[in-house]
Amino acid sequence: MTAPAVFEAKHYKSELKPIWCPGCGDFGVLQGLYRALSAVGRPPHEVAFISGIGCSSRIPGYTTAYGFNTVHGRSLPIAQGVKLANPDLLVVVAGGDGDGFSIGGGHVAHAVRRNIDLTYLVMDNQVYGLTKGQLSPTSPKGLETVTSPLGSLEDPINPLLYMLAYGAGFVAQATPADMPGMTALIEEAIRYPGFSFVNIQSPCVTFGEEDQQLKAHKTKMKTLASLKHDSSNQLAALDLARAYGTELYTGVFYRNPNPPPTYEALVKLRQAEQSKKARPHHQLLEAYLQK
Amino acid sequence: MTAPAVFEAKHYKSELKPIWCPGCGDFGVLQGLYRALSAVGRPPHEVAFISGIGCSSRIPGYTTAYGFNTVHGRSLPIAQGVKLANPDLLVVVAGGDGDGFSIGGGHVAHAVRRNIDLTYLVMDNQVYGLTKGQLSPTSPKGLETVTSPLGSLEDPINPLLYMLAYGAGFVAQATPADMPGMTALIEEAIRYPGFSFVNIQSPCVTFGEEDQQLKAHKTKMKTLASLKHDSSNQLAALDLARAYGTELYTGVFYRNPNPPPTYEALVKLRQAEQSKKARPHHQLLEAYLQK
Amino acid sequence: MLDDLILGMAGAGGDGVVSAGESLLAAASSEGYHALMTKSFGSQIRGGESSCRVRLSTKKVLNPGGALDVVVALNWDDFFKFGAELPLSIDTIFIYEEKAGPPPETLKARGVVPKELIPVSISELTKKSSGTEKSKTSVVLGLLSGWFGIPAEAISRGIKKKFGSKGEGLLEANEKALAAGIEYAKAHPLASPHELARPKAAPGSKMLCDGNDMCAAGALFAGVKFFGGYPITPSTEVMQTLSKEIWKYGGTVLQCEDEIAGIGATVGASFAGRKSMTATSGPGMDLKTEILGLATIAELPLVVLNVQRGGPSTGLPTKPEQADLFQAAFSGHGDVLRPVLAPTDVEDSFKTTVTAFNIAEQYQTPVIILSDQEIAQRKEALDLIDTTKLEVIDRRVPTAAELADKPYARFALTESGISPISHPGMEKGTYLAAGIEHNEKGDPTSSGGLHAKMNEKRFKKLEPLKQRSDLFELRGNADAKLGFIAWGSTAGVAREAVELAKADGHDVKLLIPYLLHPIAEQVYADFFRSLTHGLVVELSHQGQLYRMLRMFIDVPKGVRSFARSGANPFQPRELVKRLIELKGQPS
Amino acid sequence: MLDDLILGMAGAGGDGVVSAGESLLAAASSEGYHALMTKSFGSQIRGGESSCRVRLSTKKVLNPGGALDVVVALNWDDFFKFGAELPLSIDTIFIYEEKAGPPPETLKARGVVPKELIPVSISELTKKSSGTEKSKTSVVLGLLSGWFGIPAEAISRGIKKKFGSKGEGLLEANEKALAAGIEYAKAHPLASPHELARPKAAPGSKMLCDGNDMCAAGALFAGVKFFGGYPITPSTEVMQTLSKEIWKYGGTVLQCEDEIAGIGATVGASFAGRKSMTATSGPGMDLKTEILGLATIAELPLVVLNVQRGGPSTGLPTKPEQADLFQAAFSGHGDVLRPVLAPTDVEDSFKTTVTAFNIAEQYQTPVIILSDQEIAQRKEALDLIDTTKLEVIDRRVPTAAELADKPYARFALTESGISPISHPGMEKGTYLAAGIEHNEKGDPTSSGGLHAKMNEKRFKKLEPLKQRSDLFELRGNADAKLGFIAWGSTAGVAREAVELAKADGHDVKLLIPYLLHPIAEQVYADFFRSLTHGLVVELSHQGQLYRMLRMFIDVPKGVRSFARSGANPFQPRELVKRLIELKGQPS
Ligand SMILES: Cc1ncc(C[n+]2csc(CCOP(=O)(O)OP(=O)(O)O)c2C)c(N)n1
Ligand SMILES: Cc1ncc(C[n+]2csc(CCOP(=O)(O)OP(=O)(O)O)c2C)c(N)n1
Ligand code: SF4
Ligand code: SF4
Ligand SMILES: [Mg+2]
Ligand SMILES: [Mg+2]
Repeated sequence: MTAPAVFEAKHYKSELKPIWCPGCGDFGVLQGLYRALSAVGRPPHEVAFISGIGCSSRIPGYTTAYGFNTVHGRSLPIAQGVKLANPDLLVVVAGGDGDGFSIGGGHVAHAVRRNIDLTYLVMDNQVYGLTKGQLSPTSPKGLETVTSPLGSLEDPINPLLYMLAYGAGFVAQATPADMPGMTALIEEAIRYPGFSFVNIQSPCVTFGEEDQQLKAHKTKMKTLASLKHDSSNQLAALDLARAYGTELYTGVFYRNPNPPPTYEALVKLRQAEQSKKARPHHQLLEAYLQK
Repeated sequence: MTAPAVFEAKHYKSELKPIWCPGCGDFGVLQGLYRALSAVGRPPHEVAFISGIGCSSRIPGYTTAYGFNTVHGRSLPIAQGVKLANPDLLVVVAGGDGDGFSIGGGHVAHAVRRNIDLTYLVMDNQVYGLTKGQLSPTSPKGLETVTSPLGSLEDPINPLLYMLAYGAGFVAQATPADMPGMTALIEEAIRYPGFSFVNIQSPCVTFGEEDQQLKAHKTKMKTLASLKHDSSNQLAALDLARAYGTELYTGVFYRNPNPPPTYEALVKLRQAEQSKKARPHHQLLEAYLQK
Repeated sequence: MLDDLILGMAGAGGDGVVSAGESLLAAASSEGYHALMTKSFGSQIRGGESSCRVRLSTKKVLNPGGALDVVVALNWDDFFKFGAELPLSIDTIFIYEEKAGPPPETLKARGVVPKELIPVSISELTKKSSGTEKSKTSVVLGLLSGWFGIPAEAISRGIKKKFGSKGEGLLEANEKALAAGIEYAKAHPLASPHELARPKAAPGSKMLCDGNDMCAAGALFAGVKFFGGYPITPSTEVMQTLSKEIWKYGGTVLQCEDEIAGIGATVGASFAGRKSMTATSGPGMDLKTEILGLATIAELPLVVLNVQRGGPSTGLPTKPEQADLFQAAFSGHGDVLRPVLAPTDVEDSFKTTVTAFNIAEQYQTPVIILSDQEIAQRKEALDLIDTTKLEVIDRRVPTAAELADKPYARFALTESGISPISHPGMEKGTYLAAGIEHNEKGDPTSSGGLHAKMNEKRFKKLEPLKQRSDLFELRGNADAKLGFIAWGSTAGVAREAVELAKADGHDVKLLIPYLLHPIAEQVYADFFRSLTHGLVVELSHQGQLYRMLRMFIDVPKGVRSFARSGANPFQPRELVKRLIELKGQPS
Repeated sequence: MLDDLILGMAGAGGDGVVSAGESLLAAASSEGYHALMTKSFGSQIRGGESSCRVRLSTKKVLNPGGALDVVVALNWDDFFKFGAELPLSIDTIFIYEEKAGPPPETLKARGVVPKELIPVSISELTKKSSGTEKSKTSVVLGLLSGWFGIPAEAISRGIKKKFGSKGEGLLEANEKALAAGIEYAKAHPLASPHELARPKAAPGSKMLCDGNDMCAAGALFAGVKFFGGYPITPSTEVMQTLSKEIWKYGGTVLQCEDEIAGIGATVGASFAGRKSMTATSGPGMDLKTEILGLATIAELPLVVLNVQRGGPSTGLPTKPEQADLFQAAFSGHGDVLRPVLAPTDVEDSFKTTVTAFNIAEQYQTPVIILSDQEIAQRKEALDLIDTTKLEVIDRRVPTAAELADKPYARFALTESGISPISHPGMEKGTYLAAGIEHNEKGDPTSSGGLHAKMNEKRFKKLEPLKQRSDLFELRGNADAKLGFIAWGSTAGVAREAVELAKADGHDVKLLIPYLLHPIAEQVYADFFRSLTHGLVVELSHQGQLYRMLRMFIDVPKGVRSFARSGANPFQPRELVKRLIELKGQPS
């Protein structure tokens, strides 16, 4: 059996049955991802799909790609190692708002500034799903959860604004309530030659708030296109991003119109240049001989 | 001997002799800090001074305050514990660009969004001083250091932009090249009722670049006042902050004109309200009795 | 008449078997029975299969028990997903939904021939009696009441409490369903009667709680003022409880961005003079390692609760294991002696937590509590714990006179190794705390000589712990030639094993350490003295306590490790069997 | 004529004593001497006091040596700051700057009566001969050449290399200063001549390198393609070297934001099929704990170098200690068996690193290398290491045929416990790697049964390591009744102790483990067989290897721990003394 020349969405679907709650937003994200991958067309074995821990982080197992369901919060550093070790791979990173912005928050700025060609999908549900409903860093202030029975006392973070402040070249937001829109954004993010980020509002039906469910999304969402937003304007993007938590904008906030070379491209140049200086294997140590 | 009613700068100076290189910018920061503390006037034993690890993080030991020279990158979480445990203390946090933005980078957004009344001073010298001259997250792209002998391949972070994106209520930049200016900014930061941040360009004379020394600062620096910047305008602050690494602006980028209540203020309210429900010590377990 | 009954139930997500188990627990315990319940869920986040086990007894319940006496299966697929968690024997009675058909052949393949198969058309009975299918579990409770003698009034009281507020209709439906179940049972008596004997204790109000509840309560009792943590199964409930309660007592909970920040904030609060705590599980413990070392060298009191789950890495997040002992004792670089305690059940989770705070404060050290998923999440009906004799120890703060006397030396090299500790806010008490090695004052040093002295101090101050025989439980005849050592949730199994052995005519003793580290050499040596054969029983592949004992004590040849990986609890019977087998071997 | 000479120098920051030491090392070794140098700095970042020790010998140098034969002090304040690092004896000759005056009285208080006090007006001599004070160290080198017979031509060659490019004037000044020093020495002969014997080896080019150099070189030799790390003393030089070199061989270094990211990226690169490594020291090891566990359960090859410094916490960041063995072996939750190796000197840092990669790749496991500050940063003059016989092992990847055959089971339960490992890019090799427990395919499981099997697999695959007697060094008579066990930098001290003991007529053997974990039980048992008395020598308060041996082997009563805190290296003499004392006691 040879691999099909064209990969359809179903070729990215594995046999493992998702353990998500019926109705979880992540089902939609998974569908959109299958489609986006098929649109991009890389064979599954050339895709490395890296995640942390959380309901959303289960996603690699549901694809036929190489998957690595790592530890909580460390998907980005691990993915960077994968990509630098083999820049020919398509590397997708995914996880939740807790995984990415709480315990993993320290890695984001550095992944962004290195500009390694990764696509980072966050399934932002404003709650900790897997551990059953605690506060997440995107939970609105005052929210009552099992860890904030009297209401949270702190402001949420703003992932869109952060990513822009970090200098990310591609920043978008999507919801599975708009499947074609989300699919197109994931595809565009994958195709962007550099670090790209899509914040996906993926509702938690079990622990999430009423107004953050798919139904609410459908009425609430506004496409940035409809606002005539110019996605090459970083300052305008910063301004719009400030509405995170109030407005549900979908689409591309910012796309660097002149993507700089990726980190791995610079690495390749350096390797090519330096390889001339390589010593034969058994003469490595001669470098230390007294001159 | 009773404590002096008025605390002069010298009362904050300890007997420990700084181990910094002669000419290190941190000497100036320390002087400015003594003066700012004396202007604020809290007795040393009511000040808790928390730092991480690095040349700059040695600073608490040189004061007569309670000092905690913790581990690399964790000064902010530790300081939050100190302040929440005893909100009556004046808590100052200090450290380097590596300590705060590299290994400790994941804690910053959360310290900011909680809005605990801490003053965070970063001695930004664009290099790892204590470990002898490696790349720091604020090192300019292309910089040659011992860990980037062929030039760094990544963009620096922008601490001013981050802090603003994180929603900090007080964001300023200073240099010991302007001692009165820096001292006044530290004092203002301490007095700000909430999380405040001062990025201090504190040159490393041993491993730093020529154009980042005090002499260069003197010619390069522009006060935000001279630019007629309105420090209550967050968007203008974001815009100006984008020049980090190019321009040396000093002064207050942003000061929230309406500081919200601090986290610890909310905690106090909650404690007062809930204390009514306290059970007597030996009846604690009755809460679990079957009803 | 039985003194002990172990029930297991399994069903789909919506079936409510866990809630039925809770009702049973509450009802039985209010009647004076001792009771214990564990629950288990499939990997699905919601709507997946669920199960529970309830053990009812006229005597104190020591552990969840072995093979089930009675099974209630609402469908077989879900039932069999639980495998080892719902163990069967040839004595198990099967009650099952008739629609589901008889148990599949696989049962026979496993060597289980059900003692009695009792199909009941539960759904139909429910619909007929109550007009809805929703009160299925009340029928089940009725059946159990009828067949096993669990007082119906108590169950009925529970139903009233549960559904009373949810509207007349629902309450009535459930009461009818309960009655129908009881009636059915009466009309179809069991071939082999299994009625529970009347409880020995009088009916009355019991504490219904799990181990995590008792750790949280213990912390409050000890005076915790700060908790910094990050959610992780199976410890999160401790943070959740404190998030509700701590404010009442002038404290704060901070949900931190990660476990490092969690212990960081906790250390900060301790530095500021307050009793503080964090709780987590294995992966979180890993992350806390660096700051644990900071607390050791800065000599700051701190309680760290690790509710163990299966490892390594993410491992088996919802299952118990006892494989974090090496980590508790030996993680972190440098020479460190860090006290480690372990409760063995729900009740002593309370006292162990108080002890942990006492040791932390008295000796200015981080203390690790090793609980595990089973203890932490199993629910028990307990008599109210008498706290009036429990001591609470606070750290030794320098007096104003001491501070006035001479310059304060935070790390003074005292006889005991303990130096009075000041905190911010205390006049004349200022000092520099640090992770770097220091002299007596706290100033940084790179001197090997001072380092050696400070290492000695930090070890010496904990020496008295090795004499704490009160942190051990000895059962059985002190001169017995056979013995067990067991800790944590396994201790409850060993307690029952000792009784079984006795009933079988074997003289077996048992040593249960609540203090796992430092190793109290003398206590073990005394225990070993009479032994020819013994087993150190642990739920871990390596048998970590056994290895640790060897490090510090000469363990007799006849004392062996009996260890296996987690999520597969020991049974009292097998402990006895293994020990008697061992006895046959030369020691 | 001496076979061995130990020199110590100390001065202020600008004095250049370290650079002088390096010149001496280079000069002597190019003449055929064996040579070793350590350096030490005050706590000040720059401009503080600095010192070095140089040991020159006609035989292989095994360690930095004990008390100094010769001291060169440019001022006494700085000199005495180094305390134990520049140990003195009654045989020490003191050369010092005349201006500084005679050594202070404190010396006598320490019981040291200098053998010979030689004030030299070094600054004046310098100014007079060269016209500047900058060439002070060349005068010192001249003095040492004149008095101790270190060939002047070699020093002069070194001076040419060093100053040749810095302009005529400087070169000339230094040459004049050198000549003046030599002349002065000739004109003022020592009371007790201390001339070095001519070297036995022919002059020639040696490798000048330290342990960190050799770890980096070993990694390159083994084929490292990815290094992810974060700076920390005393390991940073490994990253620094690779940052220069790795690109030549198609690899990448990533300076990460912290140690977690460092090991994270490294694990990622390994998952992607490349040989990868990270390096750090104690605090960084703590942070890497969680992801080490991930690598264990996901069975990913990985080399982690820990250059030990004094702990706990920040501890003594620039001093050696051997107190991270417990951490290396036991940190992390769950049941884990993680191989630990330790080099004993600069030369075998190279081979040990290659071995670490081989074990990591062959057994699909993280491997820890425990170096320490002394080995890592001491400079040695070595003969070129012959690498032609060194094997390099790559991981076992499934063949295309194997993958075509049947669905790929990444974690197949094989006889050896090793399952062929694919990586992204390989067709039909896709699988899910995870930190969660899994079945043979890699799918998540919460089954206790599978967990037990996988634990067994992960332990079983490493069993063959226990047979690796090639990872031990045995010195001395195999039947000796007395013996040492020593590892890491302490091994070099023990090697010399064995020789000293022999010279004293004692029959003493020595076992040096390069493999510290798993404990190779048979190797130790064989070693113990003939022993009546022995010492396990370690630079740590607890004596961690001794305790670990007890865990797995019955250590004879006569074998004791000889352990003390770091930053205070053992001396060969004291090892012999202690062993002989022990011999007097009943075993
Ligand atoms: C080190 C560590 N800390 C904590 C956990 C427990 N944990 C698992 S997932 C999770 C948070 C999940 O939230 P999120 O990332 O938002 O994902 P979601 O489940 O909402 O998709 C937590 C706290 C863990 N597995 N590891
Ligand atoms: C966990 C850990 N990692 C690494 C180090 C080593 N280290 C100490 S300070 C430092 C960086 C110092 O840079 P910065 O924070 O900018 O402070 P500076 O010295 O420049 O003032 C590093 C990498 C450490 N002490 N602990
Ligand atoms: S808990 Fe929430 S996020 Fe997790 S599977 Fe269920 S719905 Fe989805
Ligand atoms: S190394 Fe740089 S930062 Fe450190 S003390 Fe010296 S000048 Fe200051
Ligand atoms: Mg979430
Ligand atoms: Mg810096």
